[in-house]
Amino acid sequence: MNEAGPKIERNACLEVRKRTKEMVEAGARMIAIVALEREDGSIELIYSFDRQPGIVDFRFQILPEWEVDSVADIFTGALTLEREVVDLFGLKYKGIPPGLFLEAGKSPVAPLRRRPAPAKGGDEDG
Amino acid sequence: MMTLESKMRIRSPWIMHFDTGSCNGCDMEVWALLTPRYDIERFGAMNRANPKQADILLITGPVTKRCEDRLRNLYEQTPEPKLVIACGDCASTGAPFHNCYNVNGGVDKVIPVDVYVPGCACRPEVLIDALVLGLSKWREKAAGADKEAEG
Amino acid sequence: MDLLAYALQVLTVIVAPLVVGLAMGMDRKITARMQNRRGPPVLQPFYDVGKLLSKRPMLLSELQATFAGAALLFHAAALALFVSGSDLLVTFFVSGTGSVCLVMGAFSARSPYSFIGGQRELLAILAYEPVLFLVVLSIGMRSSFLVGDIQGGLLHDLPLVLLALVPVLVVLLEKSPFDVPTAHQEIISGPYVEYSGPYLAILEVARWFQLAFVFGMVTLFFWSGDAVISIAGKLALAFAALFATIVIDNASARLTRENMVSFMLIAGIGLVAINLLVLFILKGSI
Amino acid sequence: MGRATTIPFGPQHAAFLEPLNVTLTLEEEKVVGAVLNQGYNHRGMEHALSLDYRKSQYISERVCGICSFHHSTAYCQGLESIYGIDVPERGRLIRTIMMECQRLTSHLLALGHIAESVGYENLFMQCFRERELVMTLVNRISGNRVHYSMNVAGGVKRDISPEGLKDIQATMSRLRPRLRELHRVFSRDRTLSKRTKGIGVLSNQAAREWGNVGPVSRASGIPRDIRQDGFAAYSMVKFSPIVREEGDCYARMMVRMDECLQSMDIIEQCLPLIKDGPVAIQMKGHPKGEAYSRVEAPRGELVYFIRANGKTALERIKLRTPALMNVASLLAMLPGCQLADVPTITVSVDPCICCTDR
Repeated sequence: MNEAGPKIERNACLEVRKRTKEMVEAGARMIAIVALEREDGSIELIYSFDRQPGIVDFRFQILPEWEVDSVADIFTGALTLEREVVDLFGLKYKGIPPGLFLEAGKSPVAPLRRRPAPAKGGDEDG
Repeated sequence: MMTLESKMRIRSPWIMHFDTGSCNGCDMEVWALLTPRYDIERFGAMNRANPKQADILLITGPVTKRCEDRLRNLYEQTPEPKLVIACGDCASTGAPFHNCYNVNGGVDKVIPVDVYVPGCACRPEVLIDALVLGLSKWREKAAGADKEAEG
Repeated sequence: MDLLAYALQVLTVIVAPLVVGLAMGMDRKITARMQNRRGPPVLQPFYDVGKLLSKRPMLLSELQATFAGAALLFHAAALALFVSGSDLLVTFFVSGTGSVCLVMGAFSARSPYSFIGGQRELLAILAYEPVLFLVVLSIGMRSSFLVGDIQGGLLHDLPLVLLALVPVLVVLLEKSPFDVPTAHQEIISGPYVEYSGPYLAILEVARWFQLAFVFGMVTLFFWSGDAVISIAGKLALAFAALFATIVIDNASARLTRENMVSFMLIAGIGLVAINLLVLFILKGSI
Repeated sequence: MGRATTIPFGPQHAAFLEPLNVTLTLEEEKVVGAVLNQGYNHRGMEHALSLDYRKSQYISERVCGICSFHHSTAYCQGLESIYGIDVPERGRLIRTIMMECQRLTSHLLALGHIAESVGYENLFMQCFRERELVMTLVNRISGNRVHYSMNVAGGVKRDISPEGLKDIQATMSRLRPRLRELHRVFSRDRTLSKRTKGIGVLSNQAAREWGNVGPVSRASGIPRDIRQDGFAAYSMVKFSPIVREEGDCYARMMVRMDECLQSMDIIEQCLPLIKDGPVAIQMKGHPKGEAYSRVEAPRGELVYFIRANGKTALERIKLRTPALMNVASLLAMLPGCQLADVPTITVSVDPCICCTDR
């Protein structure tokens, strides 16, 4: 396990489509999108694929307010997986609406985030 | 006073089952009640799956936030006299899920409950026992409601 | 008409639906036994109706209650006409009106499930009423349209017509494969879905009257000079028909609307036609 | 008519055991559009599981009551691979037996559910009658009907006595003729096949795109069964995945029926392999590291991703349940079917909503 994790890169949000495409074309089946919040408040995303005989994945690290490209048109089943991340981590996915699991107004927002997103000066909403 | 009416009432409890976020363990046991080994049709119970025609609501699960309104709605649609049975630990107190962020922690946080059934998952035998207990409570409740109507 | 016969008829109109209620209880018991269960007590349908009457009424619209009452009235009238020995055709049409009232009640509720249930019930009526009509017609042609005048010979001459009544009963008793209008797992209970409490009880009793009329038609097929044998035979025949539907129910899944309509029309009309044709060839007249 | 009506199917509905809402757009009775609304069962299990790794075995069973043992096995396997230890053979065999018992109960539930959804009451009752045999068997072995509580990281905490093994063998011998009879009914009954054959077809291509798993994917001709990877004791037994090509409700139903018979075979193969020995080994220290863990639950591939950082709280635990993928693919099957087929199609993917929503 890499302690430092991948570098926080803006490009990763766009590259995800290319890498998913490579995987799917190689005959892999997406099994999960794991999101987790790291100590520094950035989000690590792990896209796992079943490419026999084992699991392969690619991972990258982003800031929570960045918008990630959706891969639902490359692999249809990814839609639910992405909606799940949107709900549980409050991430933004291009064209993916929230509300798969959480009831607006009643459930906590982004419940799996350890702490509210660190204040980022004035560039965030409001 | 045991009127003919209340005699018939306790012989014909129609149930409606609603899962409000349980792990399915209790739900399976509720279904097992309908099947040959436990067969609650012996007591005249029928699964109507329709709140308007139900007498007894069997509620499983700790009531998730999204189910909350739906449960209240179902309860309101059920005509009086009615009975609510909270099946299993999580429906009674939310126990196994007490640390979860999206649950209300028990059916009684949302609607009044008449009978609590222990067990995780609750066994069918206990459910039958709860049903019978519920029917005797129902008799009292119905008698009370009748008195109210007269008074 | 002397008073005794009159009193007997009134008594029959009251007792017949109760017998049907008992038969429903037996039906549930036998079904349960076939499914390796113990089943409810035989008097269960009466407990259910009694309980429903004691529930607090809840209605979506006034019309619902009106149509429920109308259905009861028409079905009861049909049975009364039948028992008093009047024209079978008139009885048939009055009973049909009662069924249409149920559909209207379903439509008046303004709920999607009830609406679909009403549509399906209408389709079921279109499927079984022609068969029932042909049965009435062949009974009438063979013997008499006046119920009071029908005397024997029907079972012997029209066995396939009696057989054609079995699928009709399957629809009316809401049993698979043709319980399409009330499909529990699809539209919960179709036209009944928005009814509750006393109004559901009214509909249930209306159904008993309707079934009493249809079972009454089954009993017409048996007749004997001896009153005791006659009544015993009639009951046995009705019970055999009920048992047949129970067996069918327990050995089949629910079919679709299209299957129901095509089966009822082809099999029902076919059976009646074959019977009449054979009868015509053998006897030279219908 | 041509006028479209919208009807809500669920969350409380006669055909569904669990709260799933399918909003259907109907033209007459033809389904022209379907929207799935989930989340009625979302409790937040991933959060609860990550609080304390020592208690998570208990909670992992409560994710789903139908495949509870598979969940706890997946969780324990994950921890074991973080610790880097091998479970003793006896423990692995006991896990395999219990998992197959649970597969039997789950598949019989699913089959009964399908029969119920087409109004075949009698068959539903028969399925549940045979299911009770297995339920009482696991009750005798583990003391519980639903949550067996037999798993622990490192093995199992409850051994099966020699009498228990005999009991399993006896139950399997009793069950086999009954399941054969059920198999005969499910495969040959005419009204049932009329309602399931050619209904809700999921093509091989679509199954790959939606990432379907388990019996649903195998009914669409994808020969993938995680048990072949040989977790627990599956490397010690012989079996081959059951695959059908049609991809309709009938195929999904029959795959489950055949898998029931297969499960009994696997159990009977495991029984003579059990030798005396420890059932579990102790683990020391807090876990540190990350692992994927996969098991073949009754509904398909169940994935646990665990990352631990040497504290009692896990850094992240992620569940990808099989039903999540399968339920989503309903959107590919529902449009174009009749209203009457909606319950059958929905039930035929075995929608375990407590797994889907967690």
